[in-house]
Amino acid sequence: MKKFLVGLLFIGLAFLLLINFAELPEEKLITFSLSDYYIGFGLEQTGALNLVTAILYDYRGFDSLGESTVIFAAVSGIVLILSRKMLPVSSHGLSFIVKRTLGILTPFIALFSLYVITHGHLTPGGGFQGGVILAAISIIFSIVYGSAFDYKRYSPELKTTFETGGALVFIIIGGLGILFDGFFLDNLDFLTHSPGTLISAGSIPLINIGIGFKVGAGLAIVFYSMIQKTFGEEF
Amino acid sequence: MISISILLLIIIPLVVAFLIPLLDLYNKLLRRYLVIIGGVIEISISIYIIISYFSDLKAGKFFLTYYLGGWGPPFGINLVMDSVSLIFSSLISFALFFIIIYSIGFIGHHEGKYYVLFFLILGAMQGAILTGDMFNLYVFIELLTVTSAPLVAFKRNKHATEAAIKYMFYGVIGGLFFFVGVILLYFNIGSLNMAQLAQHFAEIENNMQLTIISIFLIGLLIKIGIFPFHFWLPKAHSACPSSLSALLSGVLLKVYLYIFIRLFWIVIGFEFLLEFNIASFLVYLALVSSLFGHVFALQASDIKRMLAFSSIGHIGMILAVFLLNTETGFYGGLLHIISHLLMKTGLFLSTGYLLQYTKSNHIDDFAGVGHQNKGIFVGFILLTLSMIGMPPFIGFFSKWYIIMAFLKIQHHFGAIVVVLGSLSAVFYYLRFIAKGYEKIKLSASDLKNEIYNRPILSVFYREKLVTTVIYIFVGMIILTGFSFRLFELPLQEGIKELINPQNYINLILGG
Amino acid sequence: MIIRLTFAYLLMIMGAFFAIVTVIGLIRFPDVYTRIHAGAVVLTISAVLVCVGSAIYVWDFLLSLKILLVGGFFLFSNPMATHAIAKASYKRGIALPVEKTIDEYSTYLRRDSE
Amino acid sequence: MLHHLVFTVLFLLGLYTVIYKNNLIKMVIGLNIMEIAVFFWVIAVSDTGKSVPIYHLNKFAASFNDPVPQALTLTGIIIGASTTALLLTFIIELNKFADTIDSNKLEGLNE
Amino acid sequence: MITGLAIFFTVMSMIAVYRVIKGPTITDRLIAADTIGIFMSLVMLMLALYYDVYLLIDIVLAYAILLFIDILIYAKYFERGELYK
Amino acid sequence: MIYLEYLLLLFLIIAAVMAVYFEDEVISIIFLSVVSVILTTLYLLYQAADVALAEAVIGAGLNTAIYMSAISQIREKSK
Amino acid sequence: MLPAVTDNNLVQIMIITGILVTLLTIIYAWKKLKKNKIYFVMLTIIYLVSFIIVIGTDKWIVFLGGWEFVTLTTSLMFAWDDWKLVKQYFLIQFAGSSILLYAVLVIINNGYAEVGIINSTFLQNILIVGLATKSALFGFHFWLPAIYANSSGLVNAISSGWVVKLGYIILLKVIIPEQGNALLFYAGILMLIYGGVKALLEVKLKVLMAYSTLSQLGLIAIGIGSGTVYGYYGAVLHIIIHALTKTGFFINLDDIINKSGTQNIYELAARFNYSLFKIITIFGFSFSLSGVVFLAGFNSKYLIKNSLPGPLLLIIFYLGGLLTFLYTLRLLYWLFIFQGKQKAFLLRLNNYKINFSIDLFINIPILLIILLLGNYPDLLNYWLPALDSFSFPLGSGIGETILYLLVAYLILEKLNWVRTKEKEYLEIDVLFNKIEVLLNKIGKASLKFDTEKIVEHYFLRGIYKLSGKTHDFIYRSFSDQLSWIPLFLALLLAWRYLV
Amino acid sequence: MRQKIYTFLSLMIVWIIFAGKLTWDVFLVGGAASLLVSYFFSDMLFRKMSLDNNVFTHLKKFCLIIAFIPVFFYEAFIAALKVSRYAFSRKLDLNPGIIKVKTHLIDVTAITLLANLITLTPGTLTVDFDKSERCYYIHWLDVETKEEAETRKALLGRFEKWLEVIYH
Repeated sequence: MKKFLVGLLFIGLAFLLLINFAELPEEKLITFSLSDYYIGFGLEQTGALNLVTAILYDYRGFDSLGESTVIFAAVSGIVLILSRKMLPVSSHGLSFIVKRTLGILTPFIALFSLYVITHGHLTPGGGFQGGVILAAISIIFSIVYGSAFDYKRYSPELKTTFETGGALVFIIIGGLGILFDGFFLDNLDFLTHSPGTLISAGSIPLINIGIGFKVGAGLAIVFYSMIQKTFGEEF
Repeated sequence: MISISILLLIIIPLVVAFLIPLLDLYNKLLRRYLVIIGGVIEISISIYIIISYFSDLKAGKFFLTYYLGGWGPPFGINLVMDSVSLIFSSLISFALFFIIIYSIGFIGHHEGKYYVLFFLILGAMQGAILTGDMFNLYVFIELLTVTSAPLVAFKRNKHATEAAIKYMFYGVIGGLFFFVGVILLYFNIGSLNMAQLAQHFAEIENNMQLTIISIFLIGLLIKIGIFPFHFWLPKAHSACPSSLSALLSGVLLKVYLYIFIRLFWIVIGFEFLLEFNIASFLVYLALVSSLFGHVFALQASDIKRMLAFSSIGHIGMILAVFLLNTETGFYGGLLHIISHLLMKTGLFLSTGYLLQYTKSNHIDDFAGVGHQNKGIFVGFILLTLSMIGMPPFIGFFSKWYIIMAFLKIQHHFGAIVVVLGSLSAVFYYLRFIAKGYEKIKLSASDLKNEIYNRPILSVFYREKLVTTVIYIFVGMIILTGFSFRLFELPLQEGIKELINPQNYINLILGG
Repeated sequence: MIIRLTFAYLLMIMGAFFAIVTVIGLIRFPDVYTRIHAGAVVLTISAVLVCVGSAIYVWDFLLSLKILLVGGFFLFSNPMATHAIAKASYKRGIALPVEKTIDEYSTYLRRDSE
Repeated sequence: MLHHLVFTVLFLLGLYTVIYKNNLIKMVIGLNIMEIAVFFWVIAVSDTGKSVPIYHLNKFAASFNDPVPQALTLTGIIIGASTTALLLTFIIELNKFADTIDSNKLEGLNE
Repeated sequence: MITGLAIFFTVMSMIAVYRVIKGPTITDRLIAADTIGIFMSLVMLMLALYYDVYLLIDIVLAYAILLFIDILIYAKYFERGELYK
Repeated sequence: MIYLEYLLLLFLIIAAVMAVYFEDEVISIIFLSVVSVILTTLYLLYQAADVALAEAVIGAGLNTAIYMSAISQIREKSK
Repeated sequence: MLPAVTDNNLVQIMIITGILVTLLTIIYAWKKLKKNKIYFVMLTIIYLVSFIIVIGTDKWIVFLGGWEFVTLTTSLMFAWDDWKLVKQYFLIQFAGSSILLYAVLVIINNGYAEVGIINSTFLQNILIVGLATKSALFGFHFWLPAIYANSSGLVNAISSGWVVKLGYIILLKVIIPEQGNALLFYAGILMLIYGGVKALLEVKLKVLMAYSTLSQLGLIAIGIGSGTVYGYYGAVLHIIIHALTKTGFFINLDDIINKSGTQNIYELAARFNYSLFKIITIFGFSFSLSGVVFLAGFNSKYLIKNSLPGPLLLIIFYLGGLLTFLYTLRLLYWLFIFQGKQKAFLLRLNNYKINFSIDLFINIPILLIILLLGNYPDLLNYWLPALDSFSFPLGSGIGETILYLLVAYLILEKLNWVRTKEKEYLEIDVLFNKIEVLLNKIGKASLKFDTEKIVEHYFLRGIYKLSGKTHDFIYRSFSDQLSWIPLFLALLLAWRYLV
Repeated sequence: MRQKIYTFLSLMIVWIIFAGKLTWDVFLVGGAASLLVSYFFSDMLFRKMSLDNNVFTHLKKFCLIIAFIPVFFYEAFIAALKVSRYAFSRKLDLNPGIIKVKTHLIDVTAITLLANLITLTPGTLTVDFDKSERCYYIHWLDVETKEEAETRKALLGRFEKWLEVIYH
């Protein structure tokens, strides 16, 4: 009986959702809407070829600040929840065939992540995506070489420094915006060379780099905390 | 008027939060100074705003704005502070400053992460209040969820973790609905700026309007904790450390209420709720929620849970009185928001202090607390008296105006619910007060156990700190009780804004 | 031009053919390890072929190199992943080969455990 | 219409999973599916058949898809990922105390 | 041709889903999922060619990298039963 | 191209249903990553490159890592 | 027509009486209390100030606030007896306050922005219902005996002597003397009879006095509600007189109970060594209460009697008066005259001591006032201007009194001075118990009711259990809780078809 | 140091491929990025190089590797065709099994590469490598023989020789 009612509810809900959402209009009400503005003036105002990046880090840079703060908060939360006394670490990892192959691949993956980060304003991607790939390297280390390796090479302190440093870079660049152009997160136009080059789009690449390192370090911390085997902590 | 100070209200906490981990790597003792400096800066900015723009406020044209990235209102994100936001923002600065000081005496472990998350919550709350952009609001709402959830699980036991999981599930679903709502607004209108959305909302097709309203309603009702979605609230608010319960129950709920007000009075426009007959339904829903909150509070044997349930009751009441959409209703609602903020925060803080000396939050362990901490318990009693609406405290006056608002439009059910609410409040508070004054005889083993359970951090100076904060709150409720007309000016301005949203639109879009 | 495109298509079609082989192998072969042969190894060839085909299709030096890089990455990563999985599932006994087959590895593992 | 249908099905599938599955990890997966549904819907609806909103080699004509929903969705995806991580952390923690992730066996969740 | 290939690979991966659903052991499913992943990345490649937006190839590369890491994570999990050691 | 979209949508739904259907979490997560691949492809089809990259990176890569670490901890404990 | 009492005068006389009564209580408290007496005095002063504010103000909000303060302070006074009583008393009083708050707000919303005459029967009735709990109107009086039975006479004196009257004082200000209020009137009659009967059958001294208070309050209610100036004046006078008398009464009884250690009136006589002066005092108070001529009680009763419109009501009133006589005489009998194994009290009377504080500072003034007002009611002319226009027929009063005494004596003789068993339960408790059993049908088996825990049990446990049931009903499993979301979503999305 | 320089150069090449153009800013940023990566990961790409080898040797190695690729691919292609024969055959007539094959290679990278190559050749799959006995455990789709020399020839074949030449 309950199952039947639930089924009925969900079928009805599906029907209602479909009806309600299908009325979505094709055209927007405002004739010169947000997107028209961004598409029309995005390149000349920000200098970023990638309009999504232009929106994310320039027009709506504050959103991105909030968003990176979300990641920062999540990382802090996870570390808070999972911080415990550690077991003595033993490093095994996978077979040495995998280790060696990955040794060859890892620099290129890192390079690729840097590529994604620095080309945020030209190609798809940006700080967040590149940062996740950067974090993937740390994940690889933990997985393949064992977490001790990861711990030894890139200590949590280093990661924390990178994380907070990245976040602060964002805010510092925003503050520079006040200094040079009068508004927080204002695009630093003097950094622009010419559209299409790497050194263009004002402060967008810099913010991207900051966020990239922040996200990379943050997610690495997250993964490292989540896999570590721990004792309970008395307090 | 463009003013950078309202940006600093958001940025300063974020900077402090980002700096704390760096500072921790260097020296852990510096952290406390940083934290206090952050709080002081925050509150002084609030005071600065009030003082320097007081003439504007008096003239009824208080309006501050800031363009992020230098992009003007329809195309960029802008921060807005009008009278309503001023009230909320400065109240939050005030309350959180004292909670920070309280925390220094209260939180014993993992202080670094605690303050990081705490300052992030502060920044997110200020952001959610000050932003003038719909999607930015969503980001801040999510930030609130993500920051508060780990703190809910801060105690790291089964109960707290369950609470955090429940909180997260509800929070994420609510946030998702809010996201859908924002996107729907964007698809229909083509803008994300609140003023522009408000300008064009009436032109949307009728059915679509209803859909948007429904989606937003679900999202926000989950966040506020109105009856069918309140299940996460008591558990989450009771599981975390008391300083945080005070924040969640005393302050955060008001932020969500503010968002509700902002959304349904300024962006969407209340006339649509009336047009679709949703308003009266919502009034009844909120009232039922309030009733349930009080009824559940009656049976709660865990004091913090009881306080959380009482929060449900009060928030439902405030929501209902706002939804009446009358001037008295706004006045009563806003006043009660202020009073409930002060009272609940103070109550949770004093409860936290009292519970330091008990084994658990259960009522049986509460016995004899009043004899152990006489001063604080008196403060606790005064706060509860304000809560149930005793005269010299502010609780009475706000309750007075709320009932007045209900009766003014002959909404007797609402008035009765409010009366019943404060009536049941007497029942559930008295249970604990009577328990607290119960004489108990401790056996030797009990005594040992108690000393063991007593937190080590209750060193003398910290205890003083905690006590002082509680007395400040008690003093505030008495002070504001005698002079609740202090808020008259911003309240009246705020009410004007709520009644006439067109003013807000004109100020932002400059038309 | 036409020759280049034809060559590119040819390579792609070969890749597609091996894709069919992959899927059939995946569906038909009897046990895990044989399926790995089809599902991972032939697949790599298929993917690389398609990538090479695309590179020729694009015919722009750096871009083609980039696509080849993708192919190269497949070439490098896939066998290793396959190897890792095969080893892991054998070691933990998640999937052991059928009884009758020749199995010298089990003796090694047994010796190792002693 | 098709996009709406897929959105509805996925969204309700996710909601169903969140509500009626007992395994907490499955519930998180349900949340993920709900998020996926919403993001998919946003992108699908905002697709007008024009080009990627990036000025690239041979597409200088400004005939781009609406970049705003993409930016918003991007933000949403990242926020979703962090919430998922946080939720899973809580589940790990809960499992340490309760030895189960079955929501039926966790009485505390019902309170 | 490009379209055809894209559809072809999609169909192939849809057939491969059978193994993910059916697969008696987890390894089967994993291998099939890997197959699907690579097929889909080929589809992405085809799409990049189809739209003449070669920037999209980055996405294929990124996906390939992360797919590979995924597989390694699974392998580690199967081999050790945990991810820490 | 429209047929490709239909196929992918069908595929998406199948994968999502399967992700819910199986009781074993690992299988669910495998399916979830499959869903995420399909979604990436769909985003590319809808000309949303940035979102596609984010989905690929987070949905396929990061999510699996996080989920697997959670599961490994949980299974470890229950053993 | 007779000139009505102005508000100002009324307030003045009430304030004077209040101060007097409170002063008397403070004196007793100073003597009696062992510890924290300074706090008690402070509390009493706060109470008095807020009381005066309540009477004097014409702002509803101040009025309510002041009243809440009166409630708070008086309930805190119970703390010297038992914290549990504080809780119970506060609960009940606050419940009353809440209803009152509601009533007052309804009144304000109907245009009566200030405390004053309300020219609408409906609103008056709402106010009366609002005041009911606080003023122990019939039906809402249940707390009175239960609380009094367990508390000390000190607080009883304050509560019964003055706090309970507060509601009636307000009603005096609100109700138009010429119109009256039927609801109040009939409630008064019921209270008079009911209180009398209950008092007659009661064994416990405090409870007896509580019921006596109830019946006297009934008289006041009749006076106010009758709608004549006679009644009005009678009510004012009776409030004053009853306040004084009851205060004195309770203080004396408290002394007696403390020294004898029992409340049972059948046993009291044997355990207490009365002084002459005490006997005179108690006799005086009792007779004043029952309206013996030359004592103040007679005058007020006479005025109220004159206000009654019809013969039927007059008979009922006489019956009420008779009941008063009956229970006072019975009380006096069992206290002083009953011989039993002991000698009669007159024979034992060899104690002529005057208790320094009680007798000198409390009993003598009260007795004096009673006597003065009984013989020269015009003394209050300044405040009650029309008082001298009434002619108080003291002559016929003698006859009436004698008749009353005679009849009462005969009846009591016949009934063997109404020796009832000490009841285990108050009547109202049985009612509660029944409700409780009804409630418990949902839950567990019935619980026995403890007299002392009347409020505790009914209000707290019952509500606690009920709310627990509700809680369990709403709070089901996690999935059920979550499934509200699709349900609500469906409701809202289908809204356009539903509305 | 040399290790780092080699790493830097190869990273730079790949960076240019990634960037897709040859302008000064690409070099600038790419140089910075490559420096960063080679600072962190230089010991991973090339294992400790003996200093006595001069640059020419390394160049030769590189050329050999490049030359090796088509050879390998041809082999792999042929093997794949073999497997597809199994896939399409009406009746599956497989004889799978895991066998042990010894190798002469010493260098770790060479062993790894050989293992990968074996895996890449359809029909064979490296399951494990025994370090003490220096032998591969290989899953063979259709075991033809269990004799040592035969299997070596069938499985390792030419690859081993190539790798021996490269990593002598």
